[in-house]
Amino acid sequence: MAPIVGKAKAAVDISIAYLTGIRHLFHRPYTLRFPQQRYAVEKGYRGRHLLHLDRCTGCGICAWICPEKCITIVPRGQRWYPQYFYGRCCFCHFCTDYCPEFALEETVEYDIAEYTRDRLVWSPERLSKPPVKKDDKYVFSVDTIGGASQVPRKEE
Amino acid sequence: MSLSHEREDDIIRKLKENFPSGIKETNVIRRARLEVTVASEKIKDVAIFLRDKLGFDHPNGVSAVDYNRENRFEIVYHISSIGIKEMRDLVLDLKESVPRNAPKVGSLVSVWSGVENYERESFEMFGITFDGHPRLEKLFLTDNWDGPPPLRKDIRFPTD
Amino acid sequence: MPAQRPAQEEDPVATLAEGLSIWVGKLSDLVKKVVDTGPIRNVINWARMYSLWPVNITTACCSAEFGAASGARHDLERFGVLPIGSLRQSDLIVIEGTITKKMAKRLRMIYDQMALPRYVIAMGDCAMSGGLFHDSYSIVNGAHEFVPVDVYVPGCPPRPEALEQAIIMLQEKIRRSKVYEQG
Amino acid sequence: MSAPPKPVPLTTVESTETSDSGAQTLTLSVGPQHSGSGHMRLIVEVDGDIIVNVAPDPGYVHRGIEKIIELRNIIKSIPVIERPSIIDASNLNHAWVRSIEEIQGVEVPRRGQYLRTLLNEMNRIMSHLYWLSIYGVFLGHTTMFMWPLGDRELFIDLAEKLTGARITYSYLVPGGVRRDLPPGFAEEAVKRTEYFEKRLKEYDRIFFNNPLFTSRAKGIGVLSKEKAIDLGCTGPTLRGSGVDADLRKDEPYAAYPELDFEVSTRPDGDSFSRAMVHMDEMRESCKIIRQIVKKIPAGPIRRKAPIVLPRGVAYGRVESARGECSFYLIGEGGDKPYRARYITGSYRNMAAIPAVLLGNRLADMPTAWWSIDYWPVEADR
Repeated sequence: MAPIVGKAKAAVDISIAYLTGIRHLFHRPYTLRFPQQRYAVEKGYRGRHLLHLDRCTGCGICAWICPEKCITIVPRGQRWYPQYFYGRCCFCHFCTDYCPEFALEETVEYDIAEYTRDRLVWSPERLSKPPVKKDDKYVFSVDTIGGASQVPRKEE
Repeated sequence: MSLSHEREDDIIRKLKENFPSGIKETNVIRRARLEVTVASEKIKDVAIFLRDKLGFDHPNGVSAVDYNRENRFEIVYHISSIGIKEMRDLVLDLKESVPRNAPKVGSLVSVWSGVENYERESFEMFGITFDGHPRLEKLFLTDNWDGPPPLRKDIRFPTD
Repeated sequence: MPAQRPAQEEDPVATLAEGLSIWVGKLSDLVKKVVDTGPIRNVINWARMYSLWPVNITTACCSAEFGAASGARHDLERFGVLPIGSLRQSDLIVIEGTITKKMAKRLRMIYDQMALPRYVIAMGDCAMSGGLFHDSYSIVNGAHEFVPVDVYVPGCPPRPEALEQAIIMLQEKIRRSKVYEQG
Repeated sequence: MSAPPKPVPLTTVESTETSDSGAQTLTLSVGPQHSGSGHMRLIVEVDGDIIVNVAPDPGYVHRGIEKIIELRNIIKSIPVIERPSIIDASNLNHAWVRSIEEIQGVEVPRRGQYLRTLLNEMNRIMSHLYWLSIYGVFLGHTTMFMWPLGDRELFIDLAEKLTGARITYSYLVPGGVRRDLPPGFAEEAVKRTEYFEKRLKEYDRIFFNNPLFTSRAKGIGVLSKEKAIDLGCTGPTLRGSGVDADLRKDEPYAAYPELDFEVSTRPDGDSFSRAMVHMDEMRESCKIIRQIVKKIPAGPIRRKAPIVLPRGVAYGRVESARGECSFYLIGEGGDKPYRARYITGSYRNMAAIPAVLLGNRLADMPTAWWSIDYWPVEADR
């Protein structure tokens, strides 16, 4: 009798597996449709840097603490500013933490892909521009009816 | 956490009793970490004693350290115990020294078969030869690596 | 070494073949011109844009984010990017992280075996400049040293969205370029 | 030394087929580009389709991290330490800061310890889910590829709120952690772990109870208890062979002595046991996360630690997702270590690859190989 019992159990288990899969056909979509829907990256995300030119003294601590040597200090008139090569930055933001003048800041901008390598060098002027505001408002919620899904963030 | 080192002292006492000439130096770094330096020719006997009598059955790793100022390599076997539940937090560093110009020691693969890859890596990165190792070849470096063993202290690679 | 043939003058067959090949060459130039101008190019580029199949080669740790990008949240198949095992069927290499010297040889071999047109996305810092490991003894400082790269994605590792943006950029590049000059 | 691998009846393929050179076996090279995942090459010798010899050929991701650390400041090394296993970054980071603190004699505030533990446990879930999804690829089960990678984002979102990065946190620094808990984190964490536990039941239904998986995994790649200990295996591989060794219990560190959890073991030592150990650990980690957000004490998160490494020796080890990760650190008074030996879980478990594959059929290789949870980047360092 044992083989029959085993076969029956296998049939039941495989049907349960299929039913579980089929049930998910009726779930709300799980996927974030990226260019149209953007994930709401919160403040504090370690994206690209924002440089406050007025606060920076050009001391070079950021270049010293950088694990990748991605920062070079370049002259601009009488003053010196950091210049980032994003082909090398690992976004650890130790430079932000160690900056004594709070001249560096994290921004939420992460999509900075380029066609050529030299476009990845960000001059101090380019770093000092705040990121373009994008319509990122979608978050993942587990309490939606019909399964967890991406929903627009509630405004407080 | 007790501050006394009863277990550690006990292990050291047992080792010293059995190998009065082989044990060169012992040191308790902190609770559950102890170092035992042995003579190169005795290391296999000490290892078998540790495995069979004291329950150190789990090879935790092998490190090689290059003391180029003292002109020697140090090979450290980190040994722990799995079979004895109370001793699982304990790591014993079994050390031996070898002169830098003739780095040749006996392999411990016959004692713990798990040290095979670690010894192979030490051979590759430091150029230490292990006698009796079943497969002393390159492990991580490229097949046509022609440079010196890279982890030696006097080797510097040009950086950009 | 086979013995060299003596030069034959006035061989009618050779003359005919030469003439034919010139004629065929001219015809193919004409075909290329016709294909590159007008709607045919758009159709071909459209087909290439939305079936970018990356070959299943992972060089280092950025593969974790590539995996996340192919997963349920950021479904890369929406862009026609379906990771595939066979390199002969694929059009795209996503270089996912550090390239060691041991891997660089294999990577170039894979690149050479892929059918034209083929595209390369360098993902992560290590694939662009060596990144955190720039002073190591066993890595290649950037993919551009041995394969032509189309898009560079900064990040260590980049967010999946950044990779998706790179794929959109690559599609844009394909859309704009000529049919016979790709890859 | 141990029990021989499970005998496989030779019924379909004649093992006496000889090639032109007269050899009875055939040597195959699997990888580094193959249809599974991972930058790893196995040189497999088969007799018929039975594997008789396996030689792993790692090193495709060897980046010389031990040399790099010797040339860098201990703070600058933190991102480098994390890279070998970015799906399990904080556990590796923990081993590093733990050995530094041991030499420096710095004590971490309790809130800092709890935050470290919180991130470690979230990372353990993420790492196991990534392993599970690649297991789906190896077994051709696309649903099991998609679901774990989707659910992994639940915890990635949480970790991003806490640390500011998706997977490479650089969050643990000597003396404590870099950021405090954001507002609303506790409720969200409880909600998400509860949701995730419901999902784990669905995983059981669709994959782990499914005969499509069990028939391929049960009895495949058996690693006996004695052999696993002798080869120096750790982590889920060791616990899948029936040994309840777990550094979180055996040598409690961070906040683990104050938390209540169980070490999951399975006695059989086959691929199925190792897979189930991963599942059980995810359940336990969910419980631990809920306990942490409930019990976390108030206070400082970071204590000032010097940037230099004094003279001394430490062997700091933690239980990472793939087993024990340890540093043998020798300081000589400067800001760089004299020697930092870095041994990771996958590197320890690499010795088990030949042991689990020998005697199996070539078609069972993906099941047995990936059940070890071997992450090549971590092993090569």
